[in-house]
Amino acid sequence: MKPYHESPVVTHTVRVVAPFILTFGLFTLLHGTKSVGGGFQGGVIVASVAVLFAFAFGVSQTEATLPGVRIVAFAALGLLSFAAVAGAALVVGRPFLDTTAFGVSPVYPVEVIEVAIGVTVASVVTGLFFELARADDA
Amino acid sequence: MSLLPVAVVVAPAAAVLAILYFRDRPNVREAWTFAAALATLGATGWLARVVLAGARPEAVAGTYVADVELSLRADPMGAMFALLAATLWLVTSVYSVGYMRGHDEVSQGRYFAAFAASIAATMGVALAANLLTLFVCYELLTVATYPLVVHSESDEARAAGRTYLLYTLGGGVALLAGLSLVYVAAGTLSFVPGGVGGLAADPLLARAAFGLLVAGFGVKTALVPLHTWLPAAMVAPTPVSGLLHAVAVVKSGAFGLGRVVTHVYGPETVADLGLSLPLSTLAAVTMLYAGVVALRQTRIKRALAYSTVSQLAYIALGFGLAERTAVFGALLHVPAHAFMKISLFFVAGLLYVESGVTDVDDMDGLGRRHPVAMAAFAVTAAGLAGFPLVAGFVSKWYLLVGSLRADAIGFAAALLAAGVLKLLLFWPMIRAAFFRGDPLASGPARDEAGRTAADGGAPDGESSASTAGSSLSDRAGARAWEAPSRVWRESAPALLVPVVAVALGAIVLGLVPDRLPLFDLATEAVAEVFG
Amino acid sequence: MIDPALLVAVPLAGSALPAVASRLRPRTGWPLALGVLLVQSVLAVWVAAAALAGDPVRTQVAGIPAPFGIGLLVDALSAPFVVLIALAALAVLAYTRRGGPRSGAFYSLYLLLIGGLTGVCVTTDVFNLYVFLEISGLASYGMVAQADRGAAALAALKYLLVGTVGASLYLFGVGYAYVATGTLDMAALRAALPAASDPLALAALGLMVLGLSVKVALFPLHTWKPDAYEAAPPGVAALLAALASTVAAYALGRLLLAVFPGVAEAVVDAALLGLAAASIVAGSLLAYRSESVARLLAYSSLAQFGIVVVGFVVATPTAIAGSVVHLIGHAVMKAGSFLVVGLLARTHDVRTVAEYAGLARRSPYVSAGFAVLALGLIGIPPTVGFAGKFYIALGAIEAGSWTAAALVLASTLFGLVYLGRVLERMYVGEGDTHAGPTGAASPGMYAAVAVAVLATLALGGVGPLVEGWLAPVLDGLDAGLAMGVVP
Amino acid sequence: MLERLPYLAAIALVGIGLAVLVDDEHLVKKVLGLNVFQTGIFLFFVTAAAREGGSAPNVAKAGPYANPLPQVLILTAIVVGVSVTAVALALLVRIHAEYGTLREDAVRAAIEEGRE
Repeated sequence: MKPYHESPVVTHTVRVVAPFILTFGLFTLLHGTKSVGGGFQGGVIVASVAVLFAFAFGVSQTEATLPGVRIVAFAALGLLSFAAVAGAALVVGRPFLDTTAFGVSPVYPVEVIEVAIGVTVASVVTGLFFELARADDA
Repeated sequence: MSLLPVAVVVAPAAAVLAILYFRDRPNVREAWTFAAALATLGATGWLARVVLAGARPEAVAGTYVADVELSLRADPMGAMFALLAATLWLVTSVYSVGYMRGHDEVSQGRYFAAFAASIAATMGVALAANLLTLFVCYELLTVATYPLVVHSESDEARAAGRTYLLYTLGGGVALLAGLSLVYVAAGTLSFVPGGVGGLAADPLLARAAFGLLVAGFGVKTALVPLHTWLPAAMVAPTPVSGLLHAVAVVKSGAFGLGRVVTHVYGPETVADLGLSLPLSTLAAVTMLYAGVVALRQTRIKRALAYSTVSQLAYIALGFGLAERTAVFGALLHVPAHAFMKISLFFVAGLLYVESGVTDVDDMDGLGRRHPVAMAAFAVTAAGLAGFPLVAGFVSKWYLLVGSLRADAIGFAAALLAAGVLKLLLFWPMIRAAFFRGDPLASGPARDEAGRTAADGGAPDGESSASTAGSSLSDRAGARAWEAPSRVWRESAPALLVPVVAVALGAIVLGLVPDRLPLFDLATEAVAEVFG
Repeated sequence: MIDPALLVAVPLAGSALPAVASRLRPRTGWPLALGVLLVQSVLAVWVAAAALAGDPVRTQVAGIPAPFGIGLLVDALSAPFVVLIALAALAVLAYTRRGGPRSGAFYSLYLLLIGGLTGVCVTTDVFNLYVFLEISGLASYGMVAQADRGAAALAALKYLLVGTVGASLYLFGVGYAYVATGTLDMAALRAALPAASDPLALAALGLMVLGLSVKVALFPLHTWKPDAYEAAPPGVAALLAALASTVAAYALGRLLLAVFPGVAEAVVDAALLGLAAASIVAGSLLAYRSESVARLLAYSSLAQFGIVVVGFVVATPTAIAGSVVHLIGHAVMKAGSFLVVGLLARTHDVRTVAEYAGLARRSPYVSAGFAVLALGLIGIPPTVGFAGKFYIALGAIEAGSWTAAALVLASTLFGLVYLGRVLERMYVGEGDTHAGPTGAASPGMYAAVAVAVLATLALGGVGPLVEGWLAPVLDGLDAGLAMGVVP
Repeated sequence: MLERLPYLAAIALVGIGLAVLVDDEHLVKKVLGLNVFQTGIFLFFVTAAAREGGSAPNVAKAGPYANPLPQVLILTAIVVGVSVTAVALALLVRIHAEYGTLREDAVRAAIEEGRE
């Protein structure tokens, strides 16, 4: 492992900026239905936070908090919940992925799907970053 | 839906599995071959009787492709070919056992299995109810006979196998194209005595289809430009050359040609479209060309191969003329030539196993060493040339009368010329065998030949026997030591008995043809087609 | 009735399970994949049975009405392929239990591929087809790279680059189609295209056909296939050889028959016939000259897909039935052949044609299986290889296009040349016959090969069946019905 | 002529992308070429969606909208493009780890040696 010095400038700015990026990511994610944004863009922004932490505090340290199993589990969770929402429409007897099937206005099921996509994208991108980072040291 | 035709095809096919299963236990394996041969003979005999009684048993295995069924139907023509193949299979099995054991060949299990598979495919060709079923069995016949051609696995055999596959599958492709055209033009592929009708509507398409079909079947009938695979395939063991390359494979080509002329196009359509002349000319050219080339051959089997090419052209000519008597002559020539040619091949095989003789000019004095075998050789050779009292004369007579009735004098002359060519081919062999002294046999025939050859020296009389030949005569010599040196004790019974049986068959077919079911079946077939 | 969307959703959702499960408890990837694929097979057969019985199963995803939403349709043309994908996946799965890669991620990719391919078969929206093409593409790039040899990574990259160019060209064609007609639904496209301005429609058709030709690997655009199939693990090569190009060829057929009839027929037909002819000849020639058997089989796919494209270009009902039969038959035979190559590489460590010498004595049963598959690929009756080719040749003759018919028939001889060489070497070559088997092979691997061999023989007579199934759809298409289906 | 310009740009990008993809020996440059090629196609779609004076298709805003459908299609296509590039980069990392170089001819030579 390369000796990793934590230059105070980098660590402090990351520690200050991270929460704002995270909220902005969630904001983009949740406003997908009405305005610019959506699951994919929001997820990528959220993933960028993890990458920032890796730059600031070292890859292996960040990876310790986000082990491979958890990342893949999150990805699977997102995918399965998306499938669950889409399948639920079928259970109710409406065509697959029909967001108007639940009596409530379609915005809510779509929000759930956006979050699911966001989780999946965030975890996949983070996992990809850690995979490539680890491959470099190997 | 009667099971008889199915039984005829399934009996040899089932034998294939049994032979493969018992391939390491020779006696059980041979027992299965004989059982299958007898069963097939019985089934075909019964089939012939039923067909002669007027019935046409049929078996349909469901629509296979483009609403054309995969089906078998026994009509006189098919029953005759099946009966012929079955009888000769039995005789050849006996001979094969003798040949294989005498020559202790490698991988005999594969040999007998492929043999049974080839017979099953031939039965399929004989009893096919439509052109497509015939094509399917025709291709399977190629696949089944390939292992036999490359049996000895030498480079020469491999090359022969490659030519064999390329030619026969190339023919298969032409045949497929032809039958597709026929299907598109006539809407059906099933055989109808006297022709399917509706083919003359579009003459260009019909002629193209006929050309393709003749090319497809011509490959296996070894018509001139497409015949080179047959002499090359002589590298196969002799029983294979005997039954397959004189009877099953090449006859299925000729049989297919007959089916096209009599049951697809019908004699009138062939005449109207003016297709009779080109086919007959092609056959005549093949007869004469092959007859001439046969004279130049040094090895016995290659000479016989070219003589087969020429004899098959007789049949092609008979069908080409599309005249009642000529077609009858052609149909008769199928069994006639089969019996005669197979006995010649058997004798050639016997000479190879017993005395290591493979070349024409090694045949001096063989008459004394193998009197019975050479007598059979002489008789059947005479028959091939058209001598009376042997099968060849009968069919040739009808062919001649037929070509005269079709006022094709040229073709009649070609037939006679071909007969003369056969004479020129066989007479030197017979004279060498009987009338020229055997320099080796100064002392008691068997031991002397054995000892001198054993020490590998090249005594003056023995000219350039091929290396395989000399190592064989060592073995023949070795056996000579054990066997008592009686002169007439010339060869293993398993080889001699089939030779005699087949020669007798040729003679019976020559003397009293009309008593045999083959003759009646041929008459029935012609009556059905020409009305 | 089942919603065909499930056919796509089940494998895609299922693909999440093996990756996670295998990290929690090792070796649970395979059973999960088996479970998902069994469910998929039951669904596929159920939907196909309904579709082939005459009333196609159709739905609009998310309930959005036709011209706007994405429609899914399982009719007589797509039902056989949906079933083929599910069953081929099961057969190859049996092989990969011992034979192929076993990591959880691999089985996730496996299910992703099946989901993507089924999606291509059932969708009626041309852009949705692009997305599914890319999903199955991505999964197959990942699977090719699973082999531990370095060459697999380069082959996967080459496959990725060429495959993505192909899919993007197809997307470019979709763009032109959209600009020309304003819709993406196949039925609406078919109605609007003839009225659209010629250059746009021709550009759309040309680019989409070009893109799919890359995926089908017709001759000049085939360079990715030999490297990918040779470097990939045998199980993956078998699955891709059976399904990847087959589904792309189906999509090409669907476009030519249901979306673009009447649009610049002559130009595109001539071009496609040229591509097909080049594929048949060059594929056979390249196969003849290749040393490794896997590469030989990959090149042979070029020729076989050339024949299928000829069938679709001739477009008479018999020829189309022939193409469908040949696609299915070829998938079965080619998958079986690759499995045999993998099996022999594993048990006797033989890979090139030279090393196959005398193999028939060392492993008689597997060699016999390979012989049947090879005869099928050549096109010897009673195998399914012959049925497909015969129908296409017959259709070509009915349509009077003699060159096409001659080409298809001649391909039998080409097949004999390059496959006969291998068979002759196996049966008549004198290899070191006493070299016993070096590796072990699981019963699952033998079973997969046996299934392929039996299917090659059993499907021989499937011709009339497929012709019967397709008749209503093709008549409907001729009568101008949308997707040949009575609404 | 002016409104034809973006289409020309799109075709140019497609051409450049393919040229780089085919011609360049360095594998990373090939992947870059692939991205340029895909961007060209995306540009074609987006220009097709543009309208004279049209604003972004956002419900909140008024006025004539640009056509939302091609833009949404391109959103999905971009996602596909990103994932393809991710897989390509992962493969590149593995090739680099295995052969130490990213030039295709060098890698191919190494494979040939490996095979003998």
